[in-house]
Amino acid sequence: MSTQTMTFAKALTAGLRASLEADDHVMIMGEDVGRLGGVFRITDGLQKDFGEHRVVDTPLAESGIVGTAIGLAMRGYRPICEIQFDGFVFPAYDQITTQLAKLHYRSRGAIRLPVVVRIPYGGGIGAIEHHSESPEALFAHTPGLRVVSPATPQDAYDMIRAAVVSPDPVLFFEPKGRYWSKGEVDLDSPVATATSDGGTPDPLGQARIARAGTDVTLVAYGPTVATALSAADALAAEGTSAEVVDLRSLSPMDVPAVVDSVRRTGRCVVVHEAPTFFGAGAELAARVTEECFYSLEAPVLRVGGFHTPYPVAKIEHDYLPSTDRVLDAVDRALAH
Amino acid sequence: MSTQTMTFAKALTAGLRASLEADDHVMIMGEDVGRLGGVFRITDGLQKDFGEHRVVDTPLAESGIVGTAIGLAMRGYRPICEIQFDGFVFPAYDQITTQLAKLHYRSRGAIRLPVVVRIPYGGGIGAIEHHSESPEALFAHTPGLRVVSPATPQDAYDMIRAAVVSPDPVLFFEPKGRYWSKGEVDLDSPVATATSDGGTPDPLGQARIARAGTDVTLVAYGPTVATALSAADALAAEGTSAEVVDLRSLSPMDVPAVVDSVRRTGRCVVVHEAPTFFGAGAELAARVTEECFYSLEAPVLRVGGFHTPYPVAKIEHDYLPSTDRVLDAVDRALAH
Amino acid sequence: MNPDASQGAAAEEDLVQLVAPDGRRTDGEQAAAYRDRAAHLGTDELRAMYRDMVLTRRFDDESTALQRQGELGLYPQGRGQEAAQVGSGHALHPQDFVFPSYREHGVLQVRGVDPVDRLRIYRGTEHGGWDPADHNVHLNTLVLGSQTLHATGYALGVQRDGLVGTGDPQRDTAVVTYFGDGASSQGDVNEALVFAAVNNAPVVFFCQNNQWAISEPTSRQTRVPLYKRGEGFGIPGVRVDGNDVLASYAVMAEALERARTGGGPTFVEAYTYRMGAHTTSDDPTRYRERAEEEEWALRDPIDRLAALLRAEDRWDDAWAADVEAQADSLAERLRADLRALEDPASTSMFEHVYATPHSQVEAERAWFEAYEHDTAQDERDSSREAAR
Amino acid sequence: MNPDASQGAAAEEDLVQLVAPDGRRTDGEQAAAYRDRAAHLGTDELRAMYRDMVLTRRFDDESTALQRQGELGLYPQGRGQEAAQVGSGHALHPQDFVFPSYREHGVLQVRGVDPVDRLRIYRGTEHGGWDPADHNVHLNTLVLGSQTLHATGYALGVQRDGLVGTGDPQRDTAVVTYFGDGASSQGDVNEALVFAAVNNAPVVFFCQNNQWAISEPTSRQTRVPLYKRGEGFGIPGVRVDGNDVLASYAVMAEALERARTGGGPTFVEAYTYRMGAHTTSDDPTRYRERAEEEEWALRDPIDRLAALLRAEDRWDDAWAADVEAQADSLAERLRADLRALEDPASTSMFEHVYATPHSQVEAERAWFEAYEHDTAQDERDSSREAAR
Ligand SMILES: Cc1ncc(C[n+]2csc(CCOP(=O)(O)OP(=O)(O)O)c2C)c(N)n1
Ligand SMILES: Cc1ncc(C[n+]2csc(CCOP(=O)(O)OP(=O)(O)O)c2C)c(N)n1
Ligand SMILES: [Mg+2]
Ligand SMILES: [Mg+2]
Repeated sequence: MSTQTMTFAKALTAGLRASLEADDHVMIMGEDVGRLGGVFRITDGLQKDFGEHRVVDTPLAESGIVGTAIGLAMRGYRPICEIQFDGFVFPAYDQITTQLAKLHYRSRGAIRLPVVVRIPYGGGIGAIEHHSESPEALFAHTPGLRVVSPATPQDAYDMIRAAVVSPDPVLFFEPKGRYWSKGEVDLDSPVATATSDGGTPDPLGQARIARAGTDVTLVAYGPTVATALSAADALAAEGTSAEVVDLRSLSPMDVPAVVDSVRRTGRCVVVHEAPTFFGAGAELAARVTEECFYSLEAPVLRVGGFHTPYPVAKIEHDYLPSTDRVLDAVDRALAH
Repeated sequence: MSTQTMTFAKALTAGLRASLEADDHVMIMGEDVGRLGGVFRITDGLQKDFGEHRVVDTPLAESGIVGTAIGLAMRGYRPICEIQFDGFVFPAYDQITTQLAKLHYRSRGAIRLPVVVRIPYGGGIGAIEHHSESPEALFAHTPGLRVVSPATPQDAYDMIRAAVVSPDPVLFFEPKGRYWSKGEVDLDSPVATATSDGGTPDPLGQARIARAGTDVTLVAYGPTVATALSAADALAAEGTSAEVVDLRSLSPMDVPAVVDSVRRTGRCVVVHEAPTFFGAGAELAARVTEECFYSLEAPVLRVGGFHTPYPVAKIEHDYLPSTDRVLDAVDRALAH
Repeated sequence: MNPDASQGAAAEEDLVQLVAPDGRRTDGEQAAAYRDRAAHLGTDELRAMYRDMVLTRRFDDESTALQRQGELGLYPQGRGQEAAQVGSGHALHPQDFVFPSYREHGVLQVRGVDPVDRLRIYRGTEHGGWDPADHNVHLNTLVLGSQTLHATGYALGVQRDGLVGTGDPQRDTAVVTYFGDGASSQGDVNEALVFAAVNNAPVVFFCQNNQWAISEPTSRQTRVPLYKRGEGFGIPGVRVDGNDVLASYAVMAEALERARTGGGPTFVEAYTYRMGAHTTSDDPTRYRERAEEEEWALRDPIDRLAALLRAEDRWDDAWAADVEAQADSLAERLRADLRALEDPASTSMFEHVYATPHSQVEAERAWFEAYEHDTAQDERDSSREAAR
Repeated sequence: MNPDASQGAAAEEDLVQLVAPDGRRTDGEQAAAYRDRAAHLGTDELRAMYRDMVLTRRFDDESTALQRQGELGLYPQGRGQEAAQVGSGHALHPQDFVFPSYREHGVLQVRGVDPVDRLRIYRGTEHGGWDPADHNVHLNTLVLGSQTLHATGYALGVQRDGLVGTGDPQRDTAVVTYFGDGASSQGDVNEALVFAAVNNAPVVFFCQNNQWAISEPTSRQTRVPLYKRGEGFGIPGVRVDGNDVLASYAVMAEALERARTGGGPTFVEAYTYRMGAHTTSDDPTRYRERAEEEEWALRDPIDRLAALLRAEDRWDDAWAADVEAQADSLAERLRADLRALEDPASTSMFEHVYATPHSQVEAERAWFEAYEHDTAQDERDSSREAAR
């Protein structure tokens, strides 16, 4: 087992490299993914090693990127599209929503579109407008798309490879604020492939218990898993045992895993960076309440962004869900 | 008081006409809105009466329609954009989400964008793909937009006029399946204007009690208000008194009105055509549960579309929330 | 007749035409370069085109009638555009791939897509209707212009597969995408031009300018002839008389060959006319003049090819009668088979949302099946029934 | 030096240039039509342009330094593009309206936008920075190409206001939008060309082709010179030497006059070079050659104007020293005022989301204020503090 300590970013690069190696039809396309290696260097070195043919600098047009990726996929390729920042996925929104999500359905299964759309997302990096947003809920509502977000280097490595082999389109949200965080990565871990007969569990649809606990369930994904874990640390020191569930996938959402936890703890706080209004936490709260109605000691509480555009960098840390705000919510849940 | 019986569609036309009459800077722009009067004839006769200058047939490009409307609004105009069908709003999604929604914030109030985007939405009309969708949640999650949907001819007339005078951008979702339904419309009703000092209630943000009741609260908006009312009729015959709340607006959402009702009834079912997964009902359920935790006898239940693309016409009635499905949910709520 | 006078003038000037409306072959300079492309077409080929045009029109008329009878929810007529579609379709090789919009009944006819399959979408039983791999024809795309990017991407795939410029006509592959004058304004179409040009993709942009986008004349989309659109992207353009099946064939044959041999994309504007309504839901009397329709009726593409066949002694009454008979039986089969189409099962709505299991879909499907089952068994009291 | 050889050749051929890199006025045919446009510019005007270019560059250098010192989160340098921006900016009338992208520091300089205001966005204290009405300059737009549609819409508004072709130079109004070679590929830019052309809108599309879109050379966006892009939409195009301030002025003056007098839109490609990195976060050594940068350094726009001034005896050392002094004081003021900028209050994030009250925002703001208040008061135990 070749386990190494590496950054989240490098784990992604390793996952992309492994995907390019495993299948000739895998290709990377996007703005500046070639010589530059992308503005975050996630594709660093890949064009050099795999050629301009496999790692393609495209014109600056996101609809064009996703739209041509659909055509390439119809011809048997497996394009991995890089969107430069969260706020720049919207020119491609029509292609993603009306075409990428629906062609498998429209063709009654005749067309498969194994397209991955990688989107660095989330805030906390001191950036200007459009560079810190969390638009995942705007995709999870659309049937036909899988929407996932890894939280650890190991998951970055495993989930990107699983996304590439998935026959379904995957919106792959990368918590850019975690790119430089480090962790152990087993580079020999198997590629999780979904089977279409429903026999094996869906690798892009299963939550992970990031920390076991008994008094309250904290649910998070992507960048806020770290926030939830830090809150759990603080709570542990106070004698409160928090379980942390890393959702990993928003569509599908592993509700049974959360329900199982909440049935034990009786309390649930969900944390994400996106505005809570119409956000993923709403879906989770609605579902958990429906299925744990008699075990809940308090309503499911949501900690997230506010109903404002992502604010200027100087005050973004007041906008983002912090450890303190999670603790505040836990206090409120426990007070019930 | 000049009250007339008219269709929902005609009430909208009357509201647009009144808006064009009231302010020279109001204009209508979109595909086929001129001589044809729009594919649903909502702008019927308006170009003839107000001229090609006020009612403008644009090139076939939705991003261009909304993008140029933003520029026109910056120059002092009040454009009302017509999107031909729900499924064709997505090419304009970037302009709506990154520009229309954010320019007021970006400019710290210096720029106001009184743009209305009219979107006929919803199903049940036997149409082909992209012509029956309910994408409202994909807009309500974005701060800076108001998202509303009238359910009656009177509201169609009142809300379109209020939307036009609103200094904020309004996504105006028209339940196309109700276009031919009739109702009384008071054409002398005053235009509800929002005041910026917060003193008067927000006319585009207040729910309406469509029917009073005591045993269960049914929440709906747009096309499903009629469904909820028909369920209430059936329940009444069985001795169950249902209150029906017509939300009218999704952003903002009049949560206090629903909370007030649910505190009295103890049960709540929310009904919309959009898929429930990440839909408006999730937000409503999360909020109502949070605020009515101790008055709820049952979890808030959702009746809506499924997590599938809008299906083919031959089976759309199995997809759409029906009276029966609402009754089923009420049964489940009452069984708790 | 085009509301924009300047375009009308240009139309006549720049138009590639091989057969005049009276059926005689033209001899102008303009078309000289294309004449050779059609020179090899003998009686059999010309008759095959005629047949496809007649069958396409019969399909059109029959579908319109079926819609009136309530058998279809909607139908977009192709009348008037048969030459543009059948001519361009005949220039395709089997390995070429087509990305249509929604009005290309003539192309589907040429490619062999089953007539009933073509109507499933309008009957409301399917969103698609056929397997694209069967005839190398993608499904209809209703979001205007989106398919031009798919076609460009597919062409980039063909290029990567090494199937451009091999010199083997059985292998070299081109892609064509059809779209309308209205769709040309969409950002996607222009991005497709960018991607195609920069990569020299083997794709033909075939724009049918039928003068109208529902109620909007082409002058609302452009102020210069549309065939020029590609030039600023580095894509050569040509305007062909879309009511002339030979010219449509020849121009398309050249564009496809350029694509297959590595010469890159071409923008073809087929100048034609939508003789019918936009769809069966449309009412063209609200926005266009009868006189315009009548003038274009004189340029009917089927009449023109018939005139050519007669003028060149390629016509044969027995053969023509057989074509009519084929049309009759197509119509008959269409009526019967369409009516026989079964409605999909309600649970089919949950199928193919994803290629792999998705818990949300599965949970909802399970709920729905149980609900359907219960409802079927349920004996509700009459008051509740009444309210439904 | 452009990676696409064909473009490099075309670049030289089609380029409107009034002043050669050595400072001498050109006398070629190519530019004859534009020479008159710049003929009236006397020493005062030329010196004013020089001053604006020097101040723009000093602003650029100082901002870059401030970013290195941690006073700015990011800064996109304009070095090398001063002539294109200052020249075109000087052709504007006060009533004209500008829609910039994000690198138009020279245009903002000419329009009088306060230097500190220009940096608020990069300091992270505002998303905008100024009131567009103050100088008829819209805020930066970061979503590539979006602003071209806003500009077109604004121009349609100007047209509706009756402020085109009145014959009164004080009232006739034009709109200009700036965007880059990379942005030209966006659907929005092409839709803007459609809307502008069809409506004959008084708008100038000013595309600064600085050879690079971050790491991608212009050949990744187009295979023909960009100034041709508008032609297929019916919009005339011109390629100007963007390192020649006189040519940039003259070409823009003509385009603006066409717009103001009802002649419709123009597409200007200013052929120039981004001498710096894309932004302070970028590392151009990863994707371009030092030799290329050095070659372009020989065409420095400020040097060129200085050479012209000297060659024509319009230079004066005392005046030049004064310009330097002005640059020094601009830099000094920038440093001081920028550092003095206060951070916004955290609650300001809730302001201006809507122009009218919105219950969601109000509820969250109320919650946040109470939370902030409580947190401030709170004495938590140390273990919890430690974990934060
Ligand atoms: C993005 C989008 N916007 C609007 C529509 C509605 N619509 C369907 S067909 C049509 C007119 C298209 O005109 P054209 O491209 O000229 O093709 P034609 O119908 O004439 O064949 C419109 C506006 C659509 N299908 N897609
Ligand atoms: C829609 C969109 N996609 C991607 C980006 C990220 N991005 C910012 S600047 C840039 C390059 C722009 O190049 P160009 O238009 O030539 O302008 P330049 O930076 O050279 O001035 C990119 C890709 C963006 N801002 N907007
Ligand atoms: Mg058309
Ligand atoms: Mg550039």
